[in-house]
Amino acid sequence: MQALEKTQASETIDTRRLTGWSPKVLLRDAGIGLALLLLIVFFSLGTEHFLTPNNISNILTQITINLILAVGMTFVILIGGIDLSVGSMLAFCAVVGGTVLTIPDLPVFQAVALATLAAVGTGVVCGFLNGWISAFWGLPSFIVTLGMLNIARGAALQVTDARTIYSFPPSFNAFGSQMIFGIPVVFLIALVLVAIAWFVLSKTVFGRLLYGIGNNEEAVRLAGHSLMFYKVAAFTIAGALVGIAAMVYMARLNIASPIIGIGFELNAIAAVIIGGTSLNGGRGTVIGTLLGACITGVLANGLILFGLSDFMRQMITGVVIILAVIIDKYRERLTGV
Amino acid sequence: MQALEKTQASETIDTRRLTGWSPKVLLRDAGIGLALLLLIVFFSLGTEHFLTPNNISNILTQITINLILAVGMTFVILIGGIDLSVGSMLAFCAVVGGTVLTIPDLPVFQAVALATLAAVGTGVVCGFLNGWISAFWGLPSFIVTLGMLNIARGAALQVTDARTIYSFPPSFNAFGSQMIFGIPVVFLIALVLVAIAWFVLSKTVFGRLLYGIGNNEEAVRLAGHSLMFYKVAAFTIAGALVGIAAMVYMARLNIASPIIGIGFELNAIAAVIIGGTSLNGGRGTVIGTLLGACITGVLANGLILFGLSDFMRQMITGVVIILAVIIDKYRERLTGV
Amino acid sequence: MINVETVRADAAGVLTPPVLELHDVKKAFGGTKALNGVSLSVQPGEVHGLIGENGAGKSTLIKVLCGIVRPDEGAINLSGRAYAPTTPREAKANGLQVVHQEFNLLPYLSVAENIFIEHLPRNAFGVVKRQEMNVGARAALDAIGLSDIDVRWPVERLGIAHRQLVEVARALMTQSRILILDEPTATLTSRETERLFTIVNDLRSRGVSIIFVSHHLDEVFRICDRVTVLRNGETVFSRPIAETNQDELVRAMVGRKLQQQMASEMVSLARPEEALSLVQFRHPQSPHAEGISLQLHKGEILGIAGLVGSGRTELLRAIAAAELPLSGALRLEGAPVSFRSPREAINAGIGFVTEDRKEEGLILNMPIAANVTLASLSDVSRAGILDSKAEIEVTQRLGAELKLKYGGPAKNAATLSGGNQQKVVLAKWLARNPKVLLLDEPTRGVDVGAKAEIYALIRQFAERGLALLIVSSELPELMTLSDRIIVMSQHRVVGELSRPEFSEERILQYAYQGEQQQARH
Amino acid sequence: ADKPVVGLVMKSLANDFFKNMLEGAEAHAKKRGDYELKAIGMQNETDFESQLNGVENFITQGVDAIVIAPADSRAMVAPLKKAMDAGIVVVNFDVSLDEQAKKDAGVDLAFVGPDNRGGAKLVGDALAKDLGNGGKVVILEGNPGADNAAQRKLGFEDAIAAGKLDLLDSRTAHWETEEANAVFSTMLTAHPDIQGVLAANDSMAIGVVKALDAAGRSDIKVVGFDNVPAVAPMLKDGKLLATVDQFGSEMAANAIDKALAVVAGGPKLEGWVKTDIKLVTKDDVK
Ligand SMILES: Nc1ncnc2c1ncn2[C@@H]1O[C@H](COP(=O)(O)OP(=O)(O)OP(=O)(O)O)[C@@H](O)[C@H]1O
Ligand SMILES: Nc1ncnc2c1ncn2[C@@H]1O[C@H](COP(=O)(O)OP(=O)(O)OP(=O)(O)O)[C@@H](O)[C@H]1O
Ligand SMILES: [Mg+2]
Ligand SMILES: [Mg+2]
Repeated sequence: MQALEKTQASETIDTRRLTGWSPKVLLRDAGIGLALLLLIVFFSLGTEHFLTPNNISNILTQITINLILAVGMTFVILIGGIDLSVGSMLAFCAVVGGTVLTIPDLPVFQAVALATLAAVGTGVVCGFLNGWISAFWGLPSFIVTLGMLNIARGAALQVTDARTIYSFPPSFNAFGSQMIFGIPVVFLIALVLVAIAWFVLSKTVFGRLLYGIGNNEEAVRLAGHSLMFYKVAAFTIAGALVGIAAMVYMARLNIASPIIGIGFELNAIAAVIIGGTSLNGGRGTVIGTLLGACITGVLANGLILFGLSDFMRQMITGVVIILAVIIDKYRERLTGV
Repeated sequence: MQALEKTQASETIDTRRLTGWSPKVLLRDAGIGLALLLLIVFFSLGTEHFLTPNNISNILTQITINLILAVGMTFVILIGGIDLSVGSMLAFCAVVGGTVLTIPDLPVFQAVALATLAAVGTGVVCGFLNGWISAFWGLPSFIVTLGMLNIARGAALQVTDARTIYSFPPSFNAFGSQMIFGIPVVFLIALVLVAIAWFVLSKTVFGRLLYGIGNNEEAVRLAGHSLMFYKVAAFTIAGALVGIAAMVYMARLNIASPIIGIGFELNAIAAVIIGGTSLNGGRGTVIGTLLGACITGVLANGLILFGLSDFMRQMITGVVIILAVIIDKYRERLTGV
Repeated sequence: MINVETVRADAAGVLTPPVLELHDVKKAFGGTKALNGVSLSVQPGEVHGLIGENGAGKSTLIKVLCGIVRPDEGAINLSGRAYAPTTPREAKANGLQVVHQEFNLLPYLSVAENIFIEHLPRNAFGVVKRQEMNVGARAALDAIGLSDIDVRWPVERLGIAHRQLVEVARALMTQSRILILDEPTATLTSRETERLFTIVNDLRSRGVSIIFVSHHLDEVFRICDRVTVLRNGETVFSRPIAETNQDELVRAMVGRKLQQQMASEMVSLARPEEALSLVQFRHPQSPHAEGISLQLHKGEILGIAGLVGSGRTELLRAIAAAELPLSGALRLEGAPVSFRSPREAINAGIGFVTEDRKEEGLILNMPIAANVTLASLSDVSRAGILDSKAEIEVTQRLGAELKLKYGGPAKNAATLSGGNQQKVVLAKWLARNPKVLLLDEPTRGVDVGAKAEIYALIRQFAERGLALLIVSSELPELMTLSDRIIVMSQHRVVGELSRPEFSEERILQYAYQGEQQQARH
Repeated sequence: ADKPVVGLVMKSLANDFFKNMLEGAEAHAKKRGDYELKAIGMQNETDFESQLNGVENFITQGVDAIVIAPADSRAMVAPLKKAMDAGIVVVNFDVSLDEQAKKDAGVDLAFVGPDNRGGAKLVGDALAKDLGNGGKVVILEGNPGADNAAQRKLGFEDAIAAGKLDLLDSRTAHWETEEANAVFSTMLTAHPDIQGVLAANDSMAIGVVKALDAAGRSDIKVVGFDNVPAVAPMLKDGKLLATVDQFGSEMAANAIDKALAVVAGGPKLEGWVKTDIKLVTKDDVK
């Protein structure tokens, strides 16, 4: 009787918790948001140009690619995996997409559509291979994607013979620096991807099972779900997002080079983890990833405006990465989420 | 009575099993050894110069630094951690050691001794920080060492102001290319480190508890041991080995630059994992690491001799990393170890 | 209500001070009051039973004693001195040894290393004295009658019962003043339990105090000198065993009287239609070509008895396709089937409650509702999009049906006590309405009250025509529930009993006969 | 009045060459004293994006001039156009922007800097002269995909063709000493008859020299590029035949002078304002 009452009382509070959207989970993200706010306040006071509309749109542009990669990385890390190959894959997707984009005599619209298809397709294939090889043989994704890191980079260099692809259609290029109300269009695209990812992860069966796999693979398997499918899907989604990021890269920089993206995987992973997602899988949100990407972006931008030497900047970036997770830890202790 | 007989009987059979030295465990390492052998046979048949004494000593020299780093990495991975900062730390240790080594008017012997102390000391401090920060706050070492990757690199650049240190004592330098019976002395040093690490990990209480922590941290804690101590120790050992590797680097190349070692962490991790150590910790041997380092070294060397283009080489390296762990998986299934 | 004697007169009439005393200890986790005023006192050389429903706070109390959890309020005295351990190490230094309810073993290290993990024998250089360790481990295992495993095996190779015994052996390695056993018998069959009791008696005679947690009241009466009952985190009852009886204990635990359903009262609900049949079915570890053949009818409850390691778990796992069988045929409702993955088995209508809920049954860090709907997500979603209302409804419905004690559907499964966790696992399968339900130790770690409820539920499902295959090491449980019992030994069926033939003696006879036959080969 | 602000965008600050360049610029700023210098670099030479970000940040800050050593000869064209449209004086140095890309974007921008290809040819010629016709050589390339690596390789190839050398192998060692050491020792195993090595920078040349030391081969000639301080002893004892000095420390300062002249109202720069390159040999080190 007593137990029943208890149940009903707590019932009304939070259906949202199930979907990763409770006051507590909000507080969790808010904790990271707080760190971000502190940084913003600090740089606003400390530098002249930080809080200008121009600089804000700069920052948003600058975090776009990392954000898109980090969204994909969130899927992979949530199932307890890791993807070290995104930087190389970015280069591979870009040169494939760039090659299509520069096919002569193709109308711009078709060229861009085909190039997107090609870039995303390349990402999907690489991501699929990452997922399938690690799931089929039960290998740690760390090592499989380390292999892919080399393969995709080698492939990108091979297909271009180490040459940069350039001369994309001017309108494609213009799109890369388009603004709506002072907000870069490419960033809006990234935001849409964040929203979709958030929906998929928190509202769908698919997302639920990704969290489940990150927490306890065996329980999910014994409950009748195919681990293979979900694992491959997570890596494939990450690959597709790399393809999109490659298109954004090309629109922004107007080139596709086989040597771009070196080390991007670490930035993406840092954004995801600073955003509160557990490296062991099963815990985290894509909203956290968004905040994590903002933190790293604000930091990179603010420290330059601050006039710090490059070397000091690098050291401080390292310190802040560590501080961010320490703060997150304290928040976790306080809120118990 | 029966039980007692059984005990005594089994006593005589193989006490080796527990030290990581049973027929099955041998087969485990032999599995990786087999992959190595296959590679060696392949390159011996496929290229003219592979099996010449000169080339063998080349290969041994070339794997030395990676091997030393990988031995340290084995400690870290065995407790379920990872160290992404070894490449940056190598640079930092090298520039600190190099600075000491070039103090004017110091007798060679003192200079080298002091430099070694300085380089190893730097590694120890960085490693200690890695371990302490992750253990004290319970943070994933992935992110802590990612921070250290930036900090150590920034520090190396800062202390040298991005300049290369050179002009080391000629005798120190000569030592770097010394041979004994056609085997590079630096490789012998690495081998001694492997032997010590093997002894520590398989024979001592300290080593067994490192394995224990990798197996089940909580159980080790409940058994009354200080996790802090062992975790910090593992990272500190890894740091000390980075310091030694930095000395070897300087002896071999006669320079110390703040930009060396980029990406070395991934090579070291690859060697450890190809060598059969589990990324989840608790399982693996340093002998496996030795074989893993040999595989990557033989591959890098053999593919050049084979005349493969740089880009193909990179792709094939990626494929072989993955193949090596797949082969290891099959071996595991067959022998059940 | 609270009735705690802090001292008792021993045989000579002299007052001995208690070795351990707790006064009004409290501990809350967030809103959950796990301990809400626990007082008890343990005498030297006494076996002190600690009982209570699932979630009563037994394990939490033990965690307080061994320094894992710090109490919010209350005082603890150890041998008359204030005691407030902050680490397990400190507790050990004070002579407390614990066998925890959850396993704390190192799977890839050897049995010997696990046993000696607290103090690996070492020489002056910190090198492990392996010979000494192995011999010592051997002796320790022989002492608890576990002579058929090699101390150099990695623990990974042992079954769950053997692991439990290894943990006991480990706890016995160090000389302790107080030994705490948290449900050590939950995974043991009667043979192992007997051995454990011999050891407990021996320790008692040497003056060691033992705190013994169990859901088996018969065990409590057999071995304990004194018993303390916890309910909702409070001590309700603490008195010498001789001054109480089963009924009183049960009443104290659940706060009401339980109606006992006995086997004899129940009629078989089996229908003639066949639900599941196995023909020469071989699970992956099966050493015999003939495999296992059996038939299960709709509405029938078939119990599988056997000693530890007889292959019961593996049989169930192979049927559920958790591991793929070697050979043999499977028929479901007369039609031949073969499953290549748990998914196919589940879709065909098989449910499987695993023996190890922590590793295989639950996602501890996800909400209870997510666990309940894990196997029936298509029922609570439309076009792949989850309907959280529906999820909560299902959880509430099943929660009420199973009398689940929980904070709410959105609370993580990890916040539940062991027994309530088991109910969540049951709910997960009940949500699917399977045709055949395989249950491996379904009431492991479940308290008396909940057990009776689960039994009633199992009968209800049988009434609806569900076929149930139950593996249990508790023979009374099997005899209460089953329409028919088969006995397994060494991966074979060595005997079959119908309800009128049920008796513990006969079942054990079959089980041991099977073993001896094997030994002669 | 406010001093004009010059934004200096470097490729990387993490090596001697660029460090010298930056220090040259800083000394220059102090000496002239009539402008404010803001400098940024990148994490590594392939990090185009952060250079792009740097340019964007400078536009935001409203600097008067941007002086840039582009990480990629094509990627930087569009952002620099944006800067010019914002009224900022832009001067390109060190690596020339791609002509075609400039034309496509409608940018007319002068280049102040050395001729990488010419420099490589210069040092390659020195090697060819030393070896004579038919000399067997290998190339160690810089980072594949990097403009200056490509230019230097072309220069080496020019020299090989002109000097009728025999090119046995050409591989990248990513500008790195250790990798050059390993790659070259292996090349030496495959081709024991190598007579000369063309390394696209001095860091790699150092690795090659060490590999030759270890192999006990003093008969093989090595040339490098950049004239970093660490090669002085090697030039001196003949382990390195020659290298090329691009006078990096003056290069940025030069470009800044040119930019300030335009800011002050001077005429627009045009074409390629070539800066000095010089072959450095044994004779040039004391
Ligand atoms: N870490 C924790 N966080 C939140 N609640 C907890 C925690 N540990 C225990 N609890 C709660 O405390 C109560 C007591 O749990 P405990 O495990 O002590 O019960 P128990 O008597 O051992 O039950 P069982 O017989 O099922 O093992 C339960 O309601 C449980 O949900
Ligand atoms: N991973 C393994 N490696 C080696 N032997 C194993 C392994 N798992 C189980 N076994 C052995 O297989 C046999 C059957 O085990 P199983 O778990 O099916 O027995 P059980 O009758 O269910 O007993 P339990 O009460 O322990 O669950 C046992 O002898 C056990 O030791
Ligand atoms: Mg309990
Ligand atoms: Mg079992």
